[in-house]
Amino acid sequence: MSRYFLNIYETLSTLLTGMRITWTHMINIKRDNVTLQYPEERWPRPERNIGFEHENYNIIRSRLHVDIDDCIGCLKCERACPVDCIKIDTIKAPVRGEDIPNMKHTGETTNGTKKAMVVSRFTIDMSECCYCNLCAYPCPEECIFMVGGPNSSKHPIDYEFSEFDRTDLIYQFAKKLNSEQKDSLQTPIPEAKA
Amino acid sequence: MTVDTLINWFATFGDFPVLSFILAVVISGIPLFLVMALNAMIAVYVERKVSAFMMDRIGPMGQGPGLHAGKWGLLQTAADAIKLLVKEDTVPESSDKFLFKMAPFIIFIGAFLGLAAVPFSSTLQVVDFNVGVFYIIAVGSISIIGIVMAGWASNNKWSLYGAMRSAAQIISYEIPAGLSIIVPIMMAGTLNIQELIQYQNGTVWGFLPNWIIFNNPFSFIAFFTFFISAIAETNRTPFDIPEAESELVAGWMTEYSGFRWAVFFLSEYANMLVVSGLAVAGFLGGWQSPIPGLFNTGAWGLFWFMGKVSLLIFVMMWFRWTFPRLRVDQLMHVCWKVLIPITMFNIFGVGIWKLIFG
Amino acid sequence: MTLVEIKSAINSQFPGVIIDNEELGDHQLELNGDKWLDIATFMKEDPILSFDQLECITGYDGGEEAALQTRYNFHSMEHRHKIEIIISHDREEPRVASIEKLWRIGDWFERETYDMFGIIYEGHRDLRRILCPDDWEGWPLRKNYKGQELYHGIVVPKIKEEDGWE
Amino acid sequence: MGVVKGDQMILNIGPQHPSTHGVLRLEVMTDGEIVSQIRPHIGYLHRCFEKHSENVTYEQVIPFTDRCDYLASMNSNFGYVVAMEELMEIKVPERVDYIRVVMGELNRIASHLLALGVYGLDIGAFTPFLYMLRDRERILDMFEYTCGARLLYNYMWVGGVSHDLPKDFEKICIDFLDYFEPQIKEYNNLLSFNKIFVERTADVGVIPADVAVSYGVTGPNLRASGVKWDVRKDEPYSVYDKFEFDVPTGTGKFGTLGDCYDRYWVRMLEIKESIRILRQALGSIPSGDVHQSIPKKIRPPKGSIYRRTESPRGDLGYYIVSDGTPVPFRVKMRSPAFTALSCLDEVSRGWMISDVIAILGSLDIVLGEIDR
Repeated sequence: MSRYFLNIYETLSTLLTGMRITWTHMINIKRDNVTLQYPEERWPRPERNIGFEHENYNIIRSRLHVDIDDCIGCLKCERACPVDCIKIDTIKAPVRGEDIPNMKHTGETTNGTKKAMVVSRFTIDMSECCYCNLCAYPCPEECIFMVGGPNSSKHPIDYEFSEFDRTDLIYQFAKKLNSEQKDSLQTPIPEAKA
Repeated sequence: MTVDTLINWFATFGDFPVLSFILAVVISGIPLFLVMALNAMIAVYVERKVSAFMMDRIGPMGQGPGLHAGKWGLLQTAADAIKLLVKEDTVPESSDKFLFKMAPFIIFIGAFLGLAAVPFSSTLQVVDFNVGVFYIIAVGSISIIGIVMAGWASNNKWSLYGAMRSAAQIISYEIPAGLSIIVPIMMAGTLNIQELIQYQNGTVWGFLPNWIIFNNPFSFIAFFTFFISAIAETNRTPFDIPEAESELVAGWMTEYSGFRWAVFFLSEYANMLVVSGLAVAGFLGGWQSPIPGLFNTGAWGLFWFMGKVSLLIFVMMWFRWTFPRLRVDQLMHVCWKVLIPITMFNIFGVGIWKLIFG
Repeated sequence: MTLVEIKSAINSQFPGVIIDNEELGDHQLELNGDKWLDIATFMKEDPILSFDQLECITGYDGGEEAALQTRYNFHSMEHRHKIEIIISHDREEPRVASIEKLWRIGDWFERETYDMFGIIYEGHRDLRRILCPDDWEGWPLRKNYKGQELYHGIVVPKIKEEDGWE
Repeated sequence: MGVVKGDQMILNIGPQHPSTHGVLRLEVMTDGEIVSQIRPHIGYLHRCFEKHSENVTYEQVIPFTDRCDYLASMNSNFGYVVAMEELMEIKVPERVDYIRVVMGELNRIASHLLALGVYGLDIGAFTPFLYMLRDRERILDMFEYTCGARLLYNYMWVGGVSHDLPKDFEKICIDFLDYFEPQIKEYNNLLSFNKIFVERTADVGVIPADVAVSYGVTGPNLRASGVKWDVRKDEPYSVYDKFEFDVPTGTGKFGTLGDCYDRYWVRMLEIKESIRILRQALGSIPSGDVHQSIPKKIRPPKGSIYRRTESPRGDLGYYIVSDGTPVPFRVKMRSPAFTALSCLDEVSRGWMISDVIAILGSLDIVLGEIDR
């Protein structure tokens, strides 16, 4: 019998404790609120100076971007991609490290590396990308990166890229070459297999 | 402004009893429906905000350019209502179509009829029955038929589970609810709601208003047993097992959409209003002012009544966003082994109390 | 207990079941699969071995030439020792006794290995595919697996497309 | 499923159902509310992890392990890299080990928070879920601050971690722990000690210790049955042997040993232990380069390894077979939720449908890991 009343007492007391907690939260909503009104307010994105000397390693996992002028067509990023969303075609340049003005091809990267290849196609399918960041690490010229964060000087952040069509998420980075321009270069080198 | 007063007023224009009766019913029914719709809209909005605030959220907000949902999301429920009305009304291929379409209206009728006897103020009551309390309790059971119809006609196992659970639950909890409301009836000696409220005039213990809840310890307990049973009858947490969304998807409402579902929703909130109204009338002095003798006239009655009802509805929301849900057998346990003994004891105690203290 | 002790315990009970294989690591033991159910029962119920936990069953396909294998990782909660048992199967008709009744988790692990490698566990009460659909064709994790091209009229995507990227 | 008798009914719970925690289908034989048999159907989320792994290089497997147990990606990574390092016999710098432990424990807290919150949701309490998600969010923020990703990190690499900790990470983390510890009390008052919650979970779905071991149930579910087994303690990997922490086991606090409440409560206690580990680890992270022992090319020697680690759901084992090439020959993941789910049938026979939901929730399954 005492068990019966003890049960009722326990029920009431624990329930009232719970109600007190929700009540305090309700009246202190101004203090406790964690909602952000998304389009108007946004979370601050982490921008930091990471702790080791490779300053340009990126800490943002956002849209991939390629500074195509710096790309030497080494295919390292393509090989590193676990989902094969990067696709690169290269054509051997006639002269290593020389500009080809009619194709807007620059011969040297900003690091001073002489390019041996003309990148005729560099596409990234962001709908397939798994944001693992594995492509950004092996790049010798640091030309493929995820936008924003420490790279915001190179490219503004773009978290909210959305398209109506899936194919619009395939980003083209290489400069457009028409077939004559391609023919004027040498025959395409078959891409290396991973 | 009861139907009776309307009929009497029409009678001054001539003798046409049938027409005047129909007119009186329609004239008083339309505001009642508006009350129902308005109640649902406000209650949904408040429920959203209350739940959000309790969870450290802020709920629907309409900011920025354009009119998303009004300032502070005030238009959210209106937008929802429009959405529900223009939504496709899906009827499952293998359902019993007639019953499926009928069920929402039966539930609606139950809630609507109950609302007719709710005393919003000393004059603002559609029908003032001489057995008003009994009537509300009785009419409240109509919705079970609708629920079982809905669950059966949907031809869906989840719906069937929900309906069966709901029927068992509502029928069981009517007993403690009825036994609890007997306490004020015993004390006032009447089944008429207005007389019941009139009985609660004046003061008790010197300073408290003479509401039945404050009258004696038994009636104090009776209020809580009634309120708990009332929550169970309206299928709200912690007794929301008929529509337990983590178990039964949506219970007996699983197959409903659009307008029919909106009717369910409307009825649910109307039911909350009815049971809270009965609790207020029976225990909390109805439209009587909490300060005896002050602000007790005219529109104040409506204000006090709605204020008390809103308080009870808020407590129901508070429960919902704090508590987990009971299991079916525990629900029955609470009803048959806890509430009914207590209410029985209460009736006995009130009888003794009346005998001793008058 | 070390591997040597476990080995000698099994060997004394079932002489000749242990297959010597130099390539194996220091926690692995290759057994002949003929008496597997008896050995497993012994391993579970012997108070000295007392392998009460079946950690993992891994199917293994060594390639066209090599055999199919089932690898069992056992662990004893009581004695805190572990062992890996390897049993090789015939490639054409891979069959081995089921240990599902001894370790209940063997039920699902064996179903999974059956699903992926087509190894049939004799005596399993409910040997169905578990991860793939019931009417899937082929054994996906075998090295010579060729995926079906159509499944109920749906084109099955290739695992890694050769040059179809466009 | 056998013959359906006259008063029995087969109920399909899922694949689309609010509380199957993913795309799980349960074929439930019921007699009224009473469940007599359950047949789980899994595989709706099968993404061929093991087949994929045989076609990508060793480092490219890591993003896929993220997606297996997506609620504890750090721990998924952790298990894989620990197995790989053991196979390749790499000794990682101590700083890396410490960072991994910090990340793993933070993710354990995050995962348990979600498990507990969703469990409340299964029982019908909505509010604790949002409180716990609110605090989990702060952990995810810390992960974002560290590695840029919030859910799928690809943070731990074979031989190191992808990024060093931010300079002020320790302070942020300690701040979070100081904020978080009092919250546990609030959760307890709001949910754990709530009488309705206790009634719903205590004595329900008891897994006796021998059944748990036989079914290969591990992690908090096994410890709730009273078996003191924790890979962190019993087969220490990384630097777990340097920290002082208890292994909480079930005690039958409100009911029987090994019931749903114990499984819930062990997780709550584990959060506290994780905080303890974190406080010790954060205070003593040695300095160093986190990249120095990352191999240029990952080519493990021929051989195989089975290594298990303690993920929030239990023993996460990786069986890796290498043939000396940069591509794994075979990767098998022994997922803890897979084994936990397999005992659902036996445990929930004779209980009600509501209890099946409670038992399923208490097992804390992640379908991504079960189906792989």
